Amino acid sequence: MKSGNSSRGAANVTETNGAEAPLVEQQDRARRVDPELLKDLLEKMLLIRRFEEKAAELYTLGKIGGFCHLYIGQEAVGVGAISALEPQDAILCSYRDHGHALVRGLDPGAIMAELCGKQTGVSKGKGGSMHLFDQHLGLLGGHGIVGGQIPLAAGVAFAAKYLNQSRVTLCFFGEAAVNIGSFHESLNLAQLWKLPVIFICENNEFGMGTPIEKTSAIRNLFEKAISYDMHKVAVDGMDVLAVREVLSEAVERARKEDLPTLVEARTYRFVGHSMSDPAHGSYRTREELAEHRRRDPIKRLSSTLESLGIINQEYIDDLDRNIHEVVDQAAAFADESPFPSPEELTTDVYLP
Amino acid sequence: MKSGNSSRGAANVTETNGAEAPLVEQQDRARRVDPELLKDLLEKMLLIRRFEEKAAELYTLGKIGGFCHLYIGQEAVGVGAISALEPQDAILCSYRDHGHALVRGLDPGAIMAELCGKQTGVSKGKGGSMHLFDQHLGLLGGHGIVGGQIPLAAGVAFAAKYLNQSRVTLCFFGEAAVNIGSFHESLNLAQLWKLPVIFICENNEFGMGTPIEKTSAIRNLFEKAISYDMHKVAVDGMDVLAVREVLSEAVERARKEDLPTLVEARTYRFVGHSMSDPAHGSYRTREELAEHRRRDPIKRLSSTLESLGIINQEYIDDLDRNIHEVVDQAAAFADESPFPSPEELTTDVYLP
Amino acid sequence: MAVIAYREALNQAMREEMQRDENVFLMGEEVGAYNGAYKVTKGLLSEFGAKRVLDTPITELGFTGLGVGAAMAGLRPIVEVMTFNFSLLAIDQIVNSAAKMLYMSGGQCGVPLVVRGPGGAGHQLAAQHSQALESWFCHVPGLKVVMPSTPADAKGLLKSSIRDNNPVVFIESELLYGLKGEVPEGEYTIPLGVAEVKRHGKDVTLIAHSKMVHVALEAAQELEGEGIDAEVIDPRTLRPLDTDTIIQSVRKTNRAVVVEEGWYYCGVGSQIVDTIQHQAFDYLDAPVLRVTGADVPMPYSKPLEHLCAPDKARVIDAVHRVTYKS
Amino acid sequence: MAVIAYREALNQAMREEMQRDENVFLMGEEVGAYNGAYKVTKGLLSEFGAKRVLDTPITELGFTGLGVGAAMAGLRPIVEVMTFNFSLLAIDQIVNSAAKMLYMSGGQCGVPLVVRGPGGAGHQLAAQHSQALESWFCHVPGLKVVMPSTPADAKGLLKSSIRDNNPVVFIESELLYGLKGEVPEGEYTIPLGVAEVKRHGKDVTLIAHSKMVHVALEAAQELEGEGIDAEVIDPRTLRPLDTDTIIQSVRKTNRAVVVEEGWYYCGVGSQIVDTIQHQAFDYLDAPVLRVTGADVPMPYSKPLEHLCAPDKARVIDAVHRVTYKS
Ligand SMILES: Cc1ncc(C[n+]2csc(CCOP(=O)(O)OP(=O)(O)O)c2C)c(N)n1
Ligand SMILES: Cc1ncc(C[n+]2csc(CCOP(=O)(O)OP(=O)(O)O)c2C)c(N)n1
Ligand SMILES: [Mg+2]
Ligand SMILES: [Mg+2]
Repeated sequence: MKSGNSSRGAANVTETNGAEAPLVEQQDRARRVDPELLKDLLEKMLLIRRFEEKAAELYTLGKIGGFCHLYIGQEAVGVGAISALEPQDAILCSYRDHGHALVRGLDPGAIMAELCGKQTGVSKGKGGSMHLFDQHLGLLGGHGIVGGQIPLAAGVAFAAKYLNQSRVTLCFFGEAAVNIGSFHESLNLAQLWKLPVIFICENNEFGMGTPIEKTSAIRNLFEKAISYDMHKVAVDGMDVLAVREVLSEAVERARKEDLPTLVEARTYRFVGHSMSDPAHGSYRTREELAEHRRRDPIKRLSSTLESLGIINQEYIDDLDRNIHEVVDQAAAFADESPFPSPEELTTDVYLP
Repeated sequence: MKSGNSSRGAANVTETNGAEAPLVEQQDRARRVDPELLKDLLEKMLLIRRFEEKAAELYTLGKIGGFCHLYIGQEAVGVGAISALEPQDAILCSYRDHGHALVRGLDPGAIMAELCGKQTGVSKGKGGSMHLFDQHLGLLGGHGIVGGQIPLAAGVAFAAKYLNQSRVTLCFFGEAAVNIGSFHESLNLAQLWKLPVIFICENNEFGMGTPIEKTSAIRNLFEKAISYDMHKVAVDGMDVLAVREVLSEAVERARKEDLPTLVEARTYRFVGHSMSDPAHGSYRTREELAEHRRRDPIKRLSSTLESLGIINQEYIDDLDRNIHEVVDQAAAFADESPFPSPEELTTDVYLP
Repeated sequence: MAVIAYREALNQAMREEMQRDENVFLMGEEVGAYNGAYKVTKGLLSEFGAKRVLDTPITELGFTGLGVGAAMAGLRPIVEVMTFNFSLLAIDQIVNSAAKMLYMSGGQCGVPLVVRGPGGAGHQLAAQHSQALESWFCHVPGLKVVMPSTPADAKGLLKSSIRDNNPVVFIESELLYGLKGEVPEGEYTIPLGVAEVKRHGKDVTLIAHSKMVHVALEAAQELEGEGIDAEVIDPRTLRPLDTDTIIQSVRKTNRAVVVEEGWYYCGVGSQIVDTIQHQAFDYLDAPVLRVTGADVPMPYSKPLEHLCAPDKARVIDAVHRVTYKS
Repeated sequence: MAVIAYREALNQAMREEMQRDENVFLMGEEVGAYNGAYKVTKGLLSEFGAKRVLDTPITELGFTGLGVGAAMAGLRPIVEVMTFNFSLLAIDQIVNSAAKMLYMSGGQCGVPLVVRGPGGAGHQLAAQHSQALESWFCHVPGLKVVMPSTPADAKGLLKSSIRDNNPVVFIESELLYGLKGEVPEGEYTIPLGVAEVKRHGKDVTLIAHSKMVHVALEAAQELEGEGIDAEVIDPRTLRPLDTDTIIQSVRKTNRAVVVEEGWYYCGVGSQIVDTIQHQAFDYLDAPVLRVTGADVPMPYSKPLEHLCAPDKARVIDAVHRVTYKS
């Protein structure tokens, strides 16, 4: 699949059902990238993986409540995409937002504290897992209503253009969200008004237990951009470098030409829809899951980097140890932090 | 333009911006149609024209109130499309619904009485101009919320398929409605569930005062079907025979294969959006309007029929006289009818 | 009588009505293959097949509108919204199509539709997933609004709702799905619009619906220990509201407290208070008090969330105030 | 003071605020080239250009959500809904995004947005175009709700709404657009949350908003002839509600009638009644009565439509009843 390449009008990428891109392709890409950056991407993906594993543990212990949607398996999308941004850029995503927050640089301790409903959380424990937020870092929310963040992202991009800010907005959502009205209304507005926004559909093949075949009449979701004459591209969402390349191009187009792009990233979640359902079961088999696990984006990048001699097993072990420590500290911080005081109940309803 | 021809996936009709199809094309079509039917189509279009003129008059006299959207200029779409139906079929449309009701055979007097808010109206005066209804004839409403009728039509088609009724549903809406979410959600459902419904976009180039270029990022609206892998076709909406041909094919596909179609009929309204705005002015010039009036679907068909020797001027004069009489009688009936009694206020809120 | 869960009672109601009437069908997100996000529709796909149990794309406006259209054309759809929070996306079709079609058509076309699913808060679902919006639906003529508090009511009322010829908004509760209770065996329906006195008493009337019925009953039990004998009324159907039962009770007890999970301003309780002060003015020995959800978007954090919903203590406190015992 | 129409007052408010603050912009259907469906935005496109006055496609959910996003990112959008009937399509974004963003973000991100347009009935616009849904918006914490009844209030309140840092639902009235009245010249704002006594009186308190203020004033004038001296209060802002002004008045008059155009069940009046009976219970000599729109979808037919909205006669009748003069 040609990834760093998008078009308007007709489709121009070969279809992929997300099958393993040969390792050699990622090697080619890696050769074009600064090794320090490659290591950084690996570190970020691993941070997400370990953080999510810890979150699952705390959920099971009852320290995290509500709905909790893990990002395990999809790390390459968030990491690849957000790595293409500048600090002033903005990000909006769905409830499946821990990964995006981590890549963007929110403190793991403050995120974990938010998941635990603590005062030290990014939003004082008021938002929780589905609504991570950091105005300063431009993470303008995890959002809980499917498709709800899509018009918001168009609006953030509108403001950036209006204010002449050279700020690009990324909007992440799942493949099941492309059916909902707000997706269509927003894409039309974004193209009509030439807004610097990139719509990233994380196609993990399922909306809860429902496979994409049952919810969309077409499989190449990026082709929905044809209705809006919008630039569009599909990319292997298990290859962080492919995602980064595609996004870099889209970001440049947004920044320089104020033009939106629809990106479809083919990925897969290795866990249940949320903590309340199993990784496999009624809607997909253990075998299907195992098959997809072979595309693990973290393993793929570490193999690539090893094969290029950029890192070795010892490096990986060290990295993992350090990350485990970061995550443990985040959990300890969350655990030790106080809950918000009762007075917090009624603050933040209105601004003066 | 090839009209009797639709496709899935890529576009297959040549683009038309609605310019006059040469008369000779309509002559070719007319030769394939029973002369009695041709005369019937002419009569129906003329009935709509004269009825609407009368409605405008009664509106100006204050006998009709509220919003009143005339169909003048677009007659060929409703007449051509509905003439392709069987009696058991269903129709839903927007607030611009007088024409559809007349073609479907609702009594002109009962329609006019409805517009005047009288007890003898099709809905006892409770619905008015925007909500004409005849359960028996399968006119399941004019609807006032842009796009609101589109999911309803999918539902009517769903019921028909569920009940094995061999009933096709036509859903009419304006071109400005293709931007709204319900359009997209409904098309997806209709294609996924293979529903016998035909979506007819009456592209009259304006949504109130806003031209289509300002509201849709693409001009070939029928291409929005690509997102749903749905059959699609554009047709000259000023040629009643072209519309009928296209619809006949779509109706057959719906009836035999339970497959939906998106039809874009390129037309134009010769009057204001509703009775409260002028035919031309801020958003279009007198000249533009005059240019489009040259495509008048009624004049076109009568010229065709004259040139083929099926009718002559005398026939037309007679017809017009008769229709004027029908319309005058409708107005008189409406005028003489009583208003609903105060008790009607609280009936029809709930069924027992 | 069998003891079954609220979830199972709802499931039985749908199953029986689908067996009884071929034109009843069910659609919604995850209702089929997944057996329902909260397993309320378990087994229905395998019993009735894909023609009658349909998994929808995430398009609340579209599939609810499709349901309204199907109801206009002879079917009796049950539309499940995964939670009522998402009904906001469909509310135009519920209000502008379903509720008004009969009237706009001059009586020609009814809409026998049930829109059902859980409303109110769950456990720490935060602001966008924890709304109790029943008062919105109650506001709209043309709709009926039903909110059962027990398994028996859930079954009897859902069966009646499915048979009703009008659009019914049927709001369940996630936190009640596991609640067990006795449900009469065999054919069993409860008419819409009829309240039930869940506990008889003479000193004060507590009016509560859905989850709050249980809070009111708990409070009543504790109040008994203090010698205050509370009557607990569950309207069950919020629209049409059985005002007679409420007014009769207040005329006897002379005091009332209305409890609801939702927000204060224009909540269902405000209407009940209005009705009471209007129809029982001369019988009231104290203002009618309300105990409602906190007037804030729902916080995620557990201790904050716990401060939101009415609890036994707040109900008891209100009773003390109307009985001048505080 | 200049005498100008309500429509013009709104236009001035937007113009002045757009001149004052570059980050204020306006969008909606037909607001630009067409000068507004009701000409409220006349001349704004030509004065401020297409960057700041945007004609939108018919996509209420999309462009309202876009407005919320723009407000999150530093702008002060004014979103015009052609009428509030169409806000049902956008209500998810108003409630789930605009009203909750500040809270969900722990105070990080406010939404200084105004959603404005006409609400209530026009002339014979029938069921889908004649809804008065203010009570829905009032129900939601995080929103402010403003409904001016005069040109002066329209101007002063809209300017304050645009400057407010919170999402404001600003509901105008098609039938008031042509109403003329005195409006102070120059800089002129009215704080949100402050009611105005539109007529002072001592015998009964009439509470009414928007169009109904004028009906209440007419009734008051006629009642004067009978020797009944009515006080008329216009809350102007429905949320937050200025309860003090209302309660003070009722404590003086001991009688109240609440008038609103919208439906009865859970209408704004139900909340006002609740507040009065709660805070002025011992002062009330009669139940508070309500005069509301008929509890039906709006009929098209003119004589039926006329039966729906509260009129002078019905208000006077209610006053007679609370003063025991009927
Ligand atoms: C409007 C709306 N409807 C339903 C839901 C319940 N829901 C939450 S996530 C989800 C599935 C979404 O799938 P997808 O968009 O593919 O994202 P993924 O979870 O796979 O990341 C559903 C149905 C919701 N949150 N919002
Ligand atoms: C959801 C909604 N938004 C706005 C309106 C107001 N409105 C009525 S008709 C119309 C223009 C529709 O144009 P189009 O769909 O092209 O149909 P046409 O009137 O040209 O037949 C608008 C904006 C409405 N009725 N519903
Ligand atoms: Mg998915
Ligand atoms: Mg149009």
